[in-house]
Amino acid sequence: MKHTAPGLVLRTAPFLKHPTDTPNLMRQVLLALLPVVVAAAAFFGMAAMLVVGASTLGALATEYAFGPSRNRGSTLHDGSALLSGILLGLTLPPSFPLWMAFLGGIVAIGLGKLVWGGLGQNLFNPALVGRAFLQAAFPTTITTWAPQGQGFLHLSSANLAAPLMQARVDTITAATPLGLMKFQHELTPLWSLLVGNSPGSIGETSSALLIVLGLWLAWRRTFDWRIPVAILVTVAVFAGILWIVNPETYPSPLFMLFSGGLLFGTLFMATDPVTSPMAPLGVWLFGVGIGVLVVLIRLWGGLPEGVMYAILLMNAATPLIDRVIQPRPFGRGKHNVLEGDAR
Amino acid sequence: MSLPGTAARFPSFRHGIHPAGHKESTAGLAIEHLPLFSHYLLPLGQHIGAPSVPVVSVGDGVIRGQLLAEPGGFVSTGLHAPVTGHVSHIGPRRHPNGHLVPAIEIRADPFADDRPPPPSPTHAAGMDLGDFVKFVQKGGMVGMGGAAFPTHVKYALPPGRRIRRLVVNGAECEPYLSADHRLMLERPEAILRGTAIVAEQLGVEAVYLGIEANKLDALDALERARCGFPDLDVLQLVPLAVKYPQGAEKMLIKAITGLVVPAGKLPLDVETVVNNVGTMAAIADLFDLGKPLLERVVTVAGSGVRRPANMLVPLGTSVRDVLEACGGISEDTSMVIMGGPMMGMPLASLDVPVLKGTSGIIALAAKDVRVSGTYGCVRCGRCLQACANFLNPSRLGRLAAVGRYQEMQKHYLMDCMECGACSYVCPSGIPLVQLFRMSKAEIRNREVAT
Amino acid sequence: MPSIPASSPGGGSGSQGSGVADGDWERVQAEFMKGIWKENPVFVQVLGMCPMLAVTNSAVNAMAMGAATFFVLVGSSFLVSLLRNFIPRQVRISTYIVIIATFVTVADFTLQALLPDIHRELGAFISLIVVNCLILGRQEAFASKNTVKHAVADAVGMAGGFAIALLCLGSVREILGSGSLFGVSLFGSGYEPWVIMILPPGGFIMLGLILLFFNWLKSRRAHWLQSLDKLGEGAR
Amino acid sequence: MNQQQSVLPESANLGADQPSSLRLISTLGLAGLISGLCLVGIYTITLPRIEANKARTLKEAVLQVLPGSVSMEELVWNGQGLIPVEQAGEASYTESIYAAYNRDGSLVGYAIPEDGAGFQDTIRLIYGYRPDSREIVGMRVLESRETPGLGDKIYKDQAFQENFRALSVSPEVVAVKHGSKNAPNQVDCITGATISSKAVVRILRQGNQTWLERIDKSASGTTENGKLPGVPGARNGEVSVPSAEPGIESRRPALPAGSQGR
Repeated sequence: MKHTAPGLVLRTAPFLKHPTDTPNLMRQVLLALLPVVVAAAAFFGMAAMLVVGASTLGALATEYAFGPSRNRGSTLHDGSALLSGILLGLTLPPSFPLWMAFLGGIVAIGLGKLVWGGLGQNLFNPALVGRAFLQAAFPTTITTWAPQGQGFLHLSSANLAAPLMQARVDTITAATPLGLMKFQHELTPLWSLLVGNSPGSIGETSSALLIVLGLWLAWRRTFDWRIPVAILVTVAVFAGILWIVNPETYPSPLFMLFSGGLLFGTLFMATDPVTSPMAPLGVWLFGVGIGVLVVLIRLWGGLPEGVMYAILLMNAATPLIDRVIQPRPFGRGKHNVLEGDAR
Repeated sequence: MSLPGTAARFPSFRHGIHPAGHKESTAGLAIEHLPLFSHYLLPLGQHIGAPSVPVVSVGDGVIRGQLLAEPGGFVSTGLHAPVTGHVSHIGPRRHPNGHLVPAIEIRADPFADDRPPPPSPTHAAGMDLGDFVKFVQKGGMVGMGGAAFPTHVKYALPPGRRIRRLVVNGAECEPYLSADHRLMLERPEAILRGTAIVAEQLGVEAVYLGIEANKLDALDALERARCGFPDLDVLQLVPLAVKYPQGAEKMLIKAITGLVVPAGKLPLDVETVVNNVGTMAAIADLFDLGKPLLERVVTVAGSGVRRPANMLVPLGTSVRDVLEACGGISEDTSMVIMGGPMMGMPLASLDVPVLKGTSGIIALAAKDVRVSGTYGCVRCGRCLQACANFLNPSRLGRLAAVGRYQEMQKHYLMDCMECGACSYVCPSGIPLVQLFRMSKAEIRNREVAT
Repeated sequence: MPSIPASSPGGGSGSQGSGVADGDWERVQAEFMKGIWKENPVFVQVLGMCPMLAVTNSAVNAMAMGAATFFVLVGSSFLVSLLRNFIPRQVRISTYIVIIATFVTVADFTLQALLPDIHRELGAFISLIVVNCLILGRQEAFASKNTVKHAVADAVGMAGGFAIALLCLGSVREILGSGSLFGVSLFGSGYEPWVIMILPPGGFIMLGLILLFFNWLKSRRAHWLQSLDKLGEGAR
Repeated sequence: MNQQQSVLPESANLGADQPSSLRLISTLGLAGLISGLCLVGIYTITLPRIEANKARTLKEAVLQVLPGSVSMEELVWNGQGLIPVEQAGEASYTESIYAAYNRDGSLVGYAIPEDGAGFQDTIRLIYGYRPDSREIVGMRVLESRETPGLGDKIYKDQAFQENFRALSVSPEVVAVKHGSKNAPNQVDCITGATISSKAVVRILRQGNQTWLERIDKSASGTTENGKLPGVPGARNGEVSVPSAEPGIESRRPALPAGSQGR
C-alpha cells in the first residue's frame, strides 16, 4: 500500500472538461472541407488543388512569421490558420494565379487576424478579408472563371503567372450561374447546381455535397445550426416572395439557394464563431441580416454575388448585436417571482 | 449521460450541461461501515459562518456523541465527538483547503464499546420553532450536499415571514457521487421521517423531493416507504431531468416549482426552504435516536481508487484512512478531490479530515485529469448555453483577463455561483470559474478597502 | 526684435540654447529635425489624414500635395511668427485662418495655371489644405510663440516631414497600384496592378502598415535602450 | 513688453493689456484687406493661363473626337436652330455643343458633351457625331471616378474606344456582351466593367436624344455649301484660328460646368 502522497495535481474546480477543444473544432471543419477539396479536384483538376495549396501556404507562413514571437509557430497547432488558408483558397476561381492566392493567404492572416491580436480577437472572418482584398486588388482576375472538364492535369496559363505579373487569360472563359442570371438572364438548371458541374469558385460548386457536409457539422454541433438555418430560410423566403410576385424578373428561390457561394459561405464562413454573435437571439438576427443582404446585393447590387460582402457587413455588426442582445441573468427578469407555482 | 429524451420528459431548469455521470461504479454498492482508526481531526470551522467554540480541553476523555464545541454564534453549529477516546490536541491543523485552522484532535480509545448507544428520542412535536432551531443548531446540522450551510439558519424565520414549501434535494447532479443515491435506497424511512419533522415544524403547505431521473430506483424506494408516513400526504416525489447543476438550490426550485428566486435573494424570498436528503436523515437521527451529526456517507470513487465504495465515515477521519480502507489509490493517481469533480476542492495532502460537507472523495488517474491547452476565446457561445444563471461567461472572462472588475460587476459577476459549467464546456480551456473567483475576491477586497 | 531663449511650448524639444549664436543654430536644427523624424506629423502625430489618404495614389500627386502644403505651412508660419506681437490674442485664430486661406488660394491658382493636370487630379484637396489641422496646429502651437527663425525652421521641418510621409505612401501605393514610380513603369507591361492600392482602402491599409512599422521600430528602440541600461547597471 | 508677450503670451494678453474692440476689428479688417489684395493679384495674374489651359483641353477633346477637324465653334440651341454662342443672349441657353470644321472650313461634325451616372460617380464625356453618315466617330471621357483597373477601361481600353470609331446612331446605340458585337449600332462591353460600359452607352443615348433632332432640324435649313442658318458666311475666314492662342475660338472659356474639378 502506498503511503506517501502522490504528486498531486492542484487545480481549481471544475476538474472535468468536455472533450471538445478548439483544435478539435477546427479539425472537424477541416475534415468537412476534405470532401469539398476532393470534389473540387474532380471538377477543376489539379489547378484547384494548387490554388488552395498556395493560399494555405501563404496563411501558414504568415501565422508562423508574425505570430507570437516568444513561442514561434505555437499558434499553428490550433489549426485556425490552416483553416483560414484552405477556406480562402476554396473561394477563389480555379484559374487564379498562384502568387495572388499566396498573397491572399498573407493578407487573410496578417490583416484579417494577427493585427487584431490573433485567434478570437478579429472582427472579420480572416478568409473573407483575404478574399475581399483580392477582389479589390485584382477585380478582373478574380472574376475570370475557367470552365470545367479540361482534364485533371490541365493547368491554366493564368495559374502559373509569374509573381506580380498579369494573368494572361486563356481564350476559354465561362460565366457563373449567377453571372448568367444577372447579365444574360439565363438560369442554369437546378440539377447542374446540385451536382456542381457549373463554373464558379473552387469550393462553391456541388450544392448537394455541401448540404450533406452542413448536416454532418450541425449534427456534430461543430457550429451553431441557427446561423445556416437563419440565412437559408431568409434567402428562401425573401427570394420566394419576389419570385411569386414577379417570376419573370426574379429567379426562383431554389436557384438563389443553390447557386454561387451561398451554401459554402453560409456553412463555412458565416458560422465562424469568432465573428458571429453569441446569444441565440443575436445569432438569429445575424443570420437574417446576411440572408437579406445576400438577396439585395445579388438582385439589385452591382455584383452578381454578394455572400462575401453580406457576411463581412454582418461581421461588422456583430459587436453591436452582442452589446444589445445579452442574456438576461437568472432571477433578474421582470416576471413576478410568486407566479409560476403551477406544479 | 442523459438520453436526449429525458430532458424533455422531466422538468428542469434552462441551460446547464450534461457531463458524463461516472456513477455506475458506486451506485450499486451498499453503504459500508469504516473500521476504527486511531486519530480523528475535527476543524472547528467545518461550515459557513463562525467557528465553533471548544468546551473540552486537551486530555479530556470524551465519549461518542459528546459535545466538543458549542456554536460560536448564530451562524454556527455544535461539534460532537465521532468516537470515544480523549482529546489529544487543540490547535492549528491542516484543513482540506490547505489553510491551518483551529481543530480538535481526538485519539480514539481502541477498547471502547462501539455499539450504538441506546436511543434517546426527543419529541419534536412539542417544541416551538425557536427551541427547534436551537436543538438543530446544537445537533451540528449543516447542509450535507457540499456547501455545509448551517441548517438551522434556514429555519429561523425573520418575523412576518413564513415558509410554504419544503424542497428536499435528492438531485445529486455532481458526477461520480452516489452517496445521496445510496442513502435514499437504504434509509428512505429516515429521510421521510426527517422531512416529516421539518415539514411539521415549519407548517409548510407543500413538500417536494426532487430526484434526477438516473436514480429512479431511489424514487421507487421512497415511494414504497412513504406509506409509513401518513402525515406526509403533501409530499410529491418529483423526477427531474439529468442535468448539472440541478442540485443548486435556485435551479432545483425552478425545476420543481417553476419559481425564480430573484438574483441576490434567498429561497426564503419565495417562501421555500431547500434541504439535502442527507440532512433530512441526520435530523431524523437527531430527534429519534438523540444522535447528533457524527458521521456521513462519503462516495469514494474515481479511476485512481482500487475499490470504489460508499462509506459511512465518522467525521474527522483522515482522507488517507478512508482511501486505504478502499484498497488505497493506484500509483498513477494524479489528483484527489474532496467533494464532487465540478465544485469540489483538490487535496494537496491526504492527511486531512473528512468534514461535514464532504460528499465524496474522488481520486483520478492521470489519464482522466484532462489538462487541456488554453487558446484564445473563439466566442463559440457554448458557455452562454451552459450558464444556468444566464450570464455571459465569455465576456466576463475577457473583462477578468484585463482586470476590469467594475465592468464585470455590471455584467452580474456576483450572480455567478461558480458551478463550473462554463469552464467545463469551454473548448478553448479558459479557466473561467477560476477567473471569476479571483475577480470576486478582488472586488470584495476593494470594497473592504474603501 | 530680441531673440528669446524661450522653451518652445509647441515642440518642447528645443535644445537649451541661451541666445548664443552657436546654441541658437543648434536649436534651429533641432526644430527642423523634430518635424522630419521625432514628431513626424503623419507617422507620429497622425495629423492631416484627409489629404494623406486622398491624394497619395501616385508619387507625383503626393509630391504636388506635399509641395503645396509646404508652401502654405512655411508661408503662414513665417507671417504668423512675424506678426505674433501685433495680432491680438482674441482674434488670432481668425487671423491665422485668413492668412492660411490666402496662401492656399495662391497655391490653388498657381497650380491650376501651371500644372492643370495635377490640379485636376488633386481636385478639391488643394483647397482643403486650409482645414489641414497640421497647419493651423503649427501656427497656434509654435509659430505664434516663437521667433521667425525658429518658426520657419519648425514649419520647414513639419512640412518636410509631411511631404516625406506623403511621398513614402504615394510611392508605395503607386508601385503596387500601378506598377510604376513617378509614371515610369517598373515591371513592364505585364505587371498586374493591385487596384485596391490606388483606391482609398489601399491608402488606409498602407498607412496602417506604415504606422505599424514605425511603432515596431519605436518599441524595438525602446527595448534596445532598456537593455543598454541594464547592461550599464550590470557593469556597475 | 515684447519680450513679456512672447514668453507669456496668454497671461500677458489676458491681464492689463486688454485690447479694444476697435483694435480687434481693425486687425481682422486689415488682414482681410491684405489677403483680398493678394488674391486679386494672383487671380489677375493666373486667370489667362487657367483659361487658356481649359480652352486647350476642350479644343483637344473636340478635335480628337472628330478626326480631320482643325477648328471649332461653340453652338447653342435657340429654339429654332443652332446658333453660335456669341449671337445668343446671355440667359437663353444652358448647354452647348461644338461644331468642328476641317482645313477647308467645311463642317466635319458636332462634338456633344454629356454626362450621367457611372458606377461610382458622374461620368462626363464628349463625343463626335457626323450628321452626314449619322455615326458617332469618336468618344473621349473628360472626367470619371470609375474603379481603376475596371471601370476606367472606358477611357483606357483601346478596344473599347474602337467601338466609337464608327457607331451608328440608328437604330439606337445598344450595349452588348463582350465579343458579341455584330451590328454597327452595338457597343461591345468591357468584361468585368459592364456597368461602366453601359453607363457610357446610356450617356450617349441621352446626348443623342437631346441633340440629334436639333442638329437635323438645323441641317434641313443648311445650304449646300455647309452654311448654317442664321449664320451667313460664318464659315469664312473667321474660323481658322491659331491653335495655341487662348480664348478666341470659344468665347465661353470654360468646359461645361463641373469640369474644374471638385
